[in-house]
Amino acid sequence: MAEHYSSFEPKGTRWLLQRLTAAFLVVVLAYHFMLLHFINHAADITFAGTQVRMSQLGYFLTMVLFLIAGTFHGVNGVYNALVNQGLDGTQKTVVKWLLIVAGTLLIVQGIRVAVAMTGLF
Amino acid sequence: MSTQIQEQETETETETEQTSEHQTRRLAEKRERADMRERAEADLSDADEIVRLKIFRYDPEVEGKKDPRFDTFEVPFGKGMTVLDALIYARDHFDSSLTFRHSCRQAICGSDALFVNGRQQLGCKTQLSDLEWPVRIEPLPHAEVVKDLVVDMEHFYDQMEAVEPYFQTNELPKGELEEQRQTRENREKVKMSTRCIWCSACMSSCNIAAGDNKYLGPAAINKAYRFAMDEREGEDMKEHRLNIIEQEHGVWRCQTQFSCTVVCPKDIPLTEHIQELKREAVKSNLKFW
Amino acid sequence: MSQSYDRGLIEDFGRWQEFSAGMWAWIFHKFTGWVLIGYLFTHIAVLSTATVDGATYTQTLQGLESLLLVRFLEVGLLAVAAFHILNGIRLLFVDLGVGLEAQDKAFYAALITTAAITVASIPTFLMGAF
Amino acid sequence: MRIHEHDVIVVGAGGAGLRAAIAAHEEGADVAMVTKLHPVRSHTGAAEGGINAALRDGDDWELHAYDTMKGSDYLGDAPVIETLAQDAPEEVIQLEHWGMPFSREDDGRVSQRPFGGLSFPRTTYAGAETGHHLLHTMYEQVVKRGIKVYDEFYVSRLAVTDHDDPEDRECHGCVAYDIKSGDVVGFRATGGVILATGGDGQVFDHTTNAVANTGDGPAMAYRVGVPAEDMEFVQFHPTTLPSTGVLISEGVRGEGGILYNSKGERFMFEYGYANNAGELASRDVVSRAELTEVNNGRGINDEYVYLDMRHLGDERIYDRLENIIHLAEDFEGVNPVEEPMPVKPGQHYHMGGIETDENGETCISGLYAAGECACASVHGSNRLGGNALPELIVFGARAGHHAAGRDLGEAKVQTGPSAETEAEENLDTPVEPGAIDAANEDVAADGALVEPEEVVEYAVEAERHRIEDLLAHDGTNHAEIREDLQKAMTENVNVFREKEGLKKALEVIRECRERYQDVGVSDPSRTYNTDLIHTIETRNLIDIAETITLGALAREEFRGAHWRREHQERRDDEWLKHTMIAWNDGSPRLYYKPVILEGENKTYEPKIRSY
Ligand SMILES: Cc1cc2nc3c(=O)[nH]c(=O)nc-3n(C[C@H](O)[C@H](O)[C@H](O)COP(=O)(O)OP(=O)(O)OC[C@H]3O[C@@H](n4cnc5c(N)ncnc54)[C@H](O)[C@@H]3O)c2cc1C
Ligand code: HEM
Ligand code: SF4
Ligand code: F3S
Ligand code: FES
Repeated sequence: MAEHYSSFEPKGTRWLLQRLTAAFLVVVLAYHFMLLHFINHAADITFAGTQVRMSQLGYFLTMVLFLIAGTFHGVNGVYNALVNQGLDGTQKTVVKWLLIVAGTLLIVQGIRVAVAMTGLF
Repeated sequence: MSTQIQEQETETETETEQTSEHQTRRLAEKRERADMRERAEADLSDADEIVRLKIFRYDPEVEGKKDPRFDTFEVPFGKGMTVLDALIYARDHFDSSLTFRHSCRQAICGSDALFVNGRQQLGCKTQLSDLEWPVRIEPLPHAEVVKDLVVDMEHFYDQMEAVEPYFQTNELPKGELEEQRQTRENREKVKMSTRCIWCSACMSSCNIAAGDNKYLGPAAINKAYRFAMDEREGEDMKEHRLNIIEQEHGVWRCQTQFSCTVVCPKDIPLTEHIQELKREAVKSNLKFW
Repeated sequence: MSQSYDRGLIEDFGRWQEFSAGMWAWIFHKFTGWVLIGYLFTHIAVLSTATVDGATYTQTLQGLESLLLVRFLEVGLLAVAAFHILNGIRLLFVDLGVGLEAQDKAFYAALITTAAITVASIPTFLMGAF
Repeated sequence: MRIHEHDVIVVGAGGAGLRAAIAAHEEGADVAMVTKLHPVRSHTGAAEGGINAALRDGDDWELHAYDTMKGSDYLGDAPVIETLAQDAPEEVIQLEHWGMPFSREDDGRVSQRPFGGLSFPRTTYAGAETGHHLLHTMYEQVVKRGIKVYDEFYVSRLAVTDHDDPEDRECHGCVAYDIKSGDVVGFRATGGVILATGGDGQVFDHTTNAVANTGDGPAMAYRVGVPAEDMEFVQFHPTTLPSTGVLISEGVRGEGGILYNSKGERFMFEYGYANNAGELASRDVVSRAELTEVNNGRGINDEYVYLDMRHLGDERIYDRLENIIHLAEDFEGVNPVEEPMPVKPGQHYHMGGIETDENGETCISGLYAAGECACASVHGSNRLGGNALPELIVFGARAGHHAAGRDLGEAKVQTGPSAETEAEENLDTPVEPGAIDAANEDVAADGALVEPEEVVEYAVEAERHRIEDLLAHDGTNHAEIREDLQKAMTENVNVFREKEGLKKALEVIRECRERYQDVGVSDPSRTYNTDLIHTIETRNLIDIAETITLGALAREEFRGAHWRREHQERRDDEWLKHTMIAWNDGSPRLYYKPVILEGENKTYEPKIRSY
């Protein structure tokens, strides 16, 4: 039996955010790759270099935003993928919360790392 | 208001009867088939070309067909012959138990969507000359097989009916014999979406529908589109329509795979319609925020 | 009388061969998306060495970079990211309802461009690895 | 025994059935539809042209009625025709209110266009797929109302009491075979059973009708005692694709398409079939011309002629006739921009059918019929384009309302054997028509069955036996019989009819009956046994074919779609009457009843039909 729609919840929010983060990521990811693989070769990365970049507020904020956007985009993408495959019921709830926790941890840890990279604290 | 009384006795009776008669019947069947072959062979000899069909066979209650298999049929080919023509020929000349749905023979009843050479298409609308031979014919994927090429359509119908597939409005004109006005542009806008013949080819081709049984599927969403975009229903109703397709297993499940659009025998731009509804939904949600 | 038979392999056989462009795009996008999110987690883990001290960070990174395998993986990552980005752009266009008729061509273009970017970047990535 | 009970049972879910069910529901009845195809698969979906209704200033129902009467060649009944013309506007607007996507004018109103035989452009349409939209719009309303649909249930027998005189009989339900599970199921109707089973084109081997159009309704009604009316009137369409019967619309000839024979001659002129109108002559003239060419060895592959539109130029073709390109390519494998299209005449519509009055009721109380399977009669000897779809909704609705108890007033049309005014005494048939063993197997013969429950139970039991027998018996394959029957009908009872041919057909039909005695179903399965269904249908085809041929043999004149080589004129003095055939418990009897030409405000005077 087909499920009739039940409670109103704009599912479109996550869909829209997925697109918006994607648009943002295109730019930043391209920049990130350019900067850390082509301008500065990955092999030559040192903490000192990182620290110089991270100490600029603009760059710092961009990277944090990059992290948040990337995490949301990735985690939400994974969640959607699983729901698309018919994940349902309790399993779905469990997976949802697992992903939220993992995503949050990633962001928290990422920010800690970023802060450490500034070398200011 | 229906009385359903199962009659136990007759049922068991017929069952035992069937097994005991089975042998004789199958032998007779064989003889009959040999007869039919003979007649068909006469036809074959003057046909220039023979098309070989590999047809999926399965019947849950007939010995020897319980395990699905492919049967090969050789059918004389003539210009203009369709997959459905070939199936009918095979059934009427070789094996009358070959089972498939068909009716109109002109791509309007939507009953003969089949999986032909790995693609969902209407048997009656597919020229044999456009296909690679031998032609492999299977029932629609992602649907339960009832028998041979017949699949259970209930699930598809349920999905179609879940989107309130009927015109609703609060603003009918008052006057006698007064019709609702609709602009030509608006009719043009919904035109393609109204052409759906419920064949379920799109649903069968969609990977998402295959993975998520509750997904409304392209045809049902298209049906919702047909009404949501019809200006005669009015703004309130559009809001309501968007709520329907915004459900958990509605438009957001679509991953723009386009296979529905590719297979639709009525050339309905399904993906485009789904995408437009997504945008409409986002727009109306933005209004709320 | 629902004794329906699960067609299993019979059904799957021959299905993927006939996938259309949009379906392949979906599969590749999914695959690359998963690789990328997997990488993001690993990436942060590696970078976490920065919380210990600068030297460990530099050492870890340069240690990894000196491994040929890592260099190859990086090329792979670029390929994956390039495809995901390019196809992501394709999908964004599809979402906006732009150029739907050319969606299959856009997919092929994304594939070819990905290949080109990947090949072109090999020298940069492998520089100094040998 | 499974017996479902409802107030009204509608058999068939095409345009007529759906409208009837909605009407009964409007009336507050508990209604259920029983149909062998899912509703949206019905052949109403194939109609392209449009729906006639007098909607606009300058037009009125009387003009519509007049056109229809004239088109019918004065064999339609005036009260029925006038009902059609009066009710059609309201019904069409109703469809519009249900959301049907009609084509529109600039001011947003429903478009109308001219159609053959109409004095005013009153044909409303929805693109080139009017029937599809009509069917789907009404099915949507059925879904909305939650009307129960038993889909893929094949109705194979009516449950009728066992009185001697058909006019005393009552219908209490029907029996259906559940195609998916193989159960034989009873349906008890307290209000009435409405037959809406559509056309019977499968009687011929070449038709625009669907494979499912096997005349089940008329055959069942006929066998329980309802007379078959005007069965000889079958409409043929001159341009259908040879391999499938798909219709190539008159539009091609209208735009300037040309018909050629195998010698490349433009035969409509070359052989003087229609020196003025040429390709644009009326349907029957063109059909006969094509067949004459083929019979005289000037056909292609001894089967068809060419319809050529290449000279119109790509631009014009793509602009006006694009859908024709798709039809020819998809169904015939021919690209009409590069080569001519093969065409031949095909059966298209059956004017005759189950005798009913203007409320859809037959002479058996509780048994109704509407749509193409019925003959009220609106179309008389020839149907005008665009008049069948309004018939579905107008008479579907009336039958539904009446069965659910609404008072529609006394019917003006008399039904049943008592309406007879003249018997056919000297019909010269080469063989006895009717059942082989004259015994009536369709009603219990002892006259004892009158209680509603018993009647239904008996019918279920009888049907179960018949099906068991068919399944257990290994005999002739029905497909052989069907093929021979169809061939004989096309050869002898199509647009060309002559005495000898008709007699020949009766002989073949008799042979088919005899062979049918030994028919068997070789598929032993209970699940989705189409072999069984087609076998039962073949029996119906035989009965219908026989009535068509008998009627054609009896009617010694040329009227409307009925042409006789020996009788090239319309003979109003003698033949202004309906041909009726009663099954008469197995030994068919022909008789006549008068045509009603007295309308509400005027009497229609037969005139020579010329346009
Ligand atoms: C190609 C084509 C074009 C046409 N164009 C026009 C046009 O432009 N304008 C116009 O006015 N008319 C047109 N007509 C005529 C018109 O479409 C038909 O007369 C009309 O649609 C018949 O409708 P119906 O409801 O009587 O039957 P159908 O739509 O044929 O429905 C029959 C129903 O009965 C059911 N049924 C049959 N037998 C059984 C059984 N034994 N048990 C259970 N259910 C059964 C079927 O499942 C089906 O649901 C056209 C016809 C054709 C073939
Ligand atoms: C840090 C980088 C990125 C990560 C980790 C990432 C991860 C993912 C993941 C896991 C998915 C879900 C795929 C699935 O299984 O369906 C996804 C989907 C998507 N990604 Fe990315 N992605 C990244 C960058 C990008 C970029 C730069 C774009 C550029 C446009 C993009 C566009 C998309 C889009 C549009 C989808 C949605 C597909 C859909 O649901 O229809 N992604 N991404
Ligand atoms: S949308 Fe197209 S493919 Fe899908 S059911 Fe309708 S007609 Fe068939
Ligand atoms: S195939 Fe499926 S994913 Fe969307 S575009 Fe069509 S519904
Ligand atoms: S037979 Fe009706 S769609 Fe093919």
